[in-house]
Amino acid sequence: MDAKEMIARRAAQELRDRTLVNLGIGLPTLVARFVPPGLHVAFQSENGILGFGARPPEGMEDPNLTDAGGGFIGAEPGAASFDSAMSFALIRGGHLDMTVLGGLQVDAAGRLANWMVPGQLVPGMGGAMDLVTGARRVIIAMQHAARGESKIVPRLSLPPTAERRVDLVITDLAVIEPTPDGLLLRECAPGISVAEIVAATAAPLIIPDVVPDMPLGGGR
Amino acid sequence: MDAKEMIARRAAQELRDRTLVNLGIGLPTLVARFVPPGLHVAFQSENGILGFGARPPEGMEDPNLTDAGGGFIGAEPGAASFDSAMSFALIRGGHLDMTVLGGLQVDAAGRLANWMVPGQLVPGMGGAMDLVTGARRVIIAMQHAARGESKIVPRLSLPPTAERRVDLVITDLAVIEPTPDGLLLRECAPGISVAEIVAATAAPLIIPDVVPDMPLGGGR
Amino acid sequence: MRKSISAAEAAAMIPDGARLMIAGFVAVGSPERIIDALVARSARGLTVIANDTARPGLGIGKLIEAGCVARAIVSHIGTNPVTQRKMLAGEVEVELVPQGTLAERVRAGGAGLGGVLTPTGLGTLVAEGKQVIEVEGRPYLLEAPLRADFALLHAQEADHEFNLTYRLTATNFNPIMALAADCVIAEAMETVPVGVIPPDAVRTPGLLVDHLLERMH
Amino acid sequence: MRKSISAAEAAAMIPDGARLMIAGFVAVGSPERIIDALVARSARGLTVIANDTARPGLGIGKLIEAGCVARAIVSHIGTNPVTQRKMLAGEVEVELVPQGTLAERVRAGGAGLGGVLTPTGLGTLVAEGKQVIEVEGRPYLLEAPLRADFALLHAQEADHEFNLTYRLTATNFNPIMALAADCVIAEAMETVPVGVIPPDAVRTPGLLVDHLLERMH
Repeated sequence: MDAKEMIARRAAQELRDRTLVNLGIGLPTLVARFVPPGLHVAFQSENGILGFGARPPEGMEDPNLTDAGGGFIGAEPGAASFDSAMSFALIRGGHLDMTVLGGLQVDAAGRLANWMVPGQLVPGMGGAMDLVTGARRVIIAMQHAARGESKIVPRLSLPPTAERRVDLVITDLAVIEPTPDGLLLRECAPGISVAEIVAATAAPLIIPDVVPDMPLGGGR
Repeated sequence: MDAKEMIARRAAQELRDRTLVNLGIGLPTLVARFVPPGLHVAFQSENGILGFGARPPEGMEDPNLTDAGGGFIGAEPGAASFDSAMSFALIRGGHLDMTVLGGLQVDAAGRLANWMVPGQLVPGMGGAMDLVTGARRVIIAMQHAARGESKIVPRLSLPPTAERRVDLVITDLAVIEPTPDGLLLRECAPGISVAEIVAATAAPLIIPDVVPDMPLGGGR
Repeated sequence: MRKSISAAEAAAMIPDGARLMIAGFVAVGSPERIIDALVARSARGLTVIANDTARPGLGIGKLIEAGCVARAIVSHIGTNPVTQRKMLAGEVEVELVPQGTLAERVRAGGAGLGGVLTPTGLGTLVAEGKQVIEVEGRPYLLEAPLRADFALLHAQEADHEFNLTYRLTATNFNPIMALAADCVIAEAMETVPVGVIPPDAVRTPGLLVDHLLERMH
Repeated sequence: MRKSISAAEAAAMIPDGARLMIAGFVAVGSPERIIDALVARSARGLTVIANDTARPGLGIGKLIEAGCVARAIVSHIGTNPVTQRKMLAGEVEVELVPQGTLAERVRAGGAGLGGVLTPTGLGTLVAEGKQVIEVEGRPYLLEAPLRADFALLHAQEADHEFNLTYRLTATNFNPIMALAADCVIAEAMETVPVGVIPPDAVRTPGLLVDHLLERMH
């Protein structure tokens, strides 16, 4: 299992039955592959559909049915489509139970940066600012480090995406819960020690007495 | 021809081809009966339809297709229905070419009062405040006097419907255009003299040299 | 597939004193079965947010007559003389809101917006006590968002995942109220299998609807 | 029945320097024929208000590559490296707006509202220089409405009175942009007789649409 799959599998454990969930572009999109059996989760794509399904077989795609990255998707029975104003009314209005987003940095206050690196990379925020502001739970799914540097930092050096404290950070090394008191280490990735996580993390961590291993669900 | 029909006929002369028009409850509703031949006018009803048509024959009504007063209507080919937010986006957003509304008072500044008589009659403004604020042209169709008192007054004694100066006032005696300089007498009802109009009007009128008779269009 | 409830069960969920949004326009598009059940259980002290109070014997008019309503936030009461009488007698408190402002306040409540900036109502009684905000040199009235404990909706079709469609002028406030309440209860003319309503025809996604009334027999 | 126009006629109406809203989401639901005609006539100095700048060779990406665009007001440019390069080179000015805020600003522009009060963007670069308004004790960012000279739309069906429908995720910004421009030009996949589209399926009433492109042959 590679790091991305592990992160996606762990994030999928946060899904709950009969909830409305938005998955960001990139790694978070993988989460849809690992929905625990028996759960009915409706995935929203901010370009205007709720209840979308897997990419149809070659030749059966509809050019009018894509995800927020422009990739082809299908529609589950009972899907609903709508315009961008309604899509963000759902997001901003608190109707979204959860969003899983990628991150560039999360800091000790639980703030997220994920939309620009000044002077270098300016993709734009797309729907991320609304998602972080409006979703009931915000889960960040990302690598623990980039180019050898911890992405979990004492204080954001990149522009924040929102004021709000995110709810959970899932990386290839750990699961960390931002709390009012700081970053709480909740779980270790399989085979990773608490000491290794602390060493790889630039921000201070609160370490409980017991830190269990990440649950990753059953296999496909 | 009774006074109401005359007012409605005269108001219908203000209709223009390919325009979107809202008719208020009561007298203004009659205007739809006198659309000049050859004109294509789309009537909007603020409860959520554009392009509505005459009341269907007995037994062919649809309980889901009514005007803003709850009366049965039909739908012309090409009609469109929508929710209340969209309906008032059309009205407030300046997409309505014209509205014809009833009035309790119009004053020398061209301001309208038509939604309440404090302590006596408080029907509420319904859509009137939005219509007067947002429609490109606001035409008031009303009796010149009520219980012997002029409804065209120097200054509103009733609560105003909006700040905006209305564009035209059509009564059973006259057509009056509120201008930045005051109320301009534009037309006399058939058989009514300028002197009679001045006598029946509490507000000062600007009287041009020539005041023609109201055009009332052809027959039905 | 989700389980539907009876009108009486719906009415039992709604406590006295609750704040309700009720869709409909002079009762067209109003949930008559839920309303009847509220009258039957003698609900008291309700606040009703709606376009109007319909007519005596019809829609919200039934709640007014039965004494269920303490307060109405509506755009007009012109079609219901009972409401006018009860208002003048001090039995029902009425807050009048311009219809377009009402629609936007409900929409803002459902969309997570902090309020509405509208030119409607400037220079009128509606502006009293409210903030005027200038944007690009023009004044607008700041109107607060509206939310409710319950939204009571009337749909044309519902599927068993509670996706809803509406019909013609029975649409009115239904789609926007569906987002603006903590608990959304709908009744529908027809119940159809999941997948029968095409995605583009769904006006209210089923995940917004908490309860659907059983189909009529 | 109204007369439709060619894509070249549409492009000729749009002067250099015009401010355009262009619907679409990574080019899905974008009016490719009008865009091609703008590229063909070498339009210059356009301001484009859109969700994104699509990809090179696709939708608004074609306008960027051809040097038609001076300024883009969009929610992201992550799918188009050409836009990123031109932005860093100072050839295209880019104003980034959160997607939900962009949708509401367009909607406000079309609905006659004075602006948008949103929590999105508070405490970020987006809030710089903007007013924060408190409503019921909570802060919101005041975002101004957006309007344009032209809105360019892509519909699924149009009838000969220019009523429009949209399909699935090709809907996106089309219905809201239809209200927010002085001149609305649409292209459609199919043109159908008046009356074929049921009133409840019409998403943009034809009276909002100034011009429709001739059907493709």
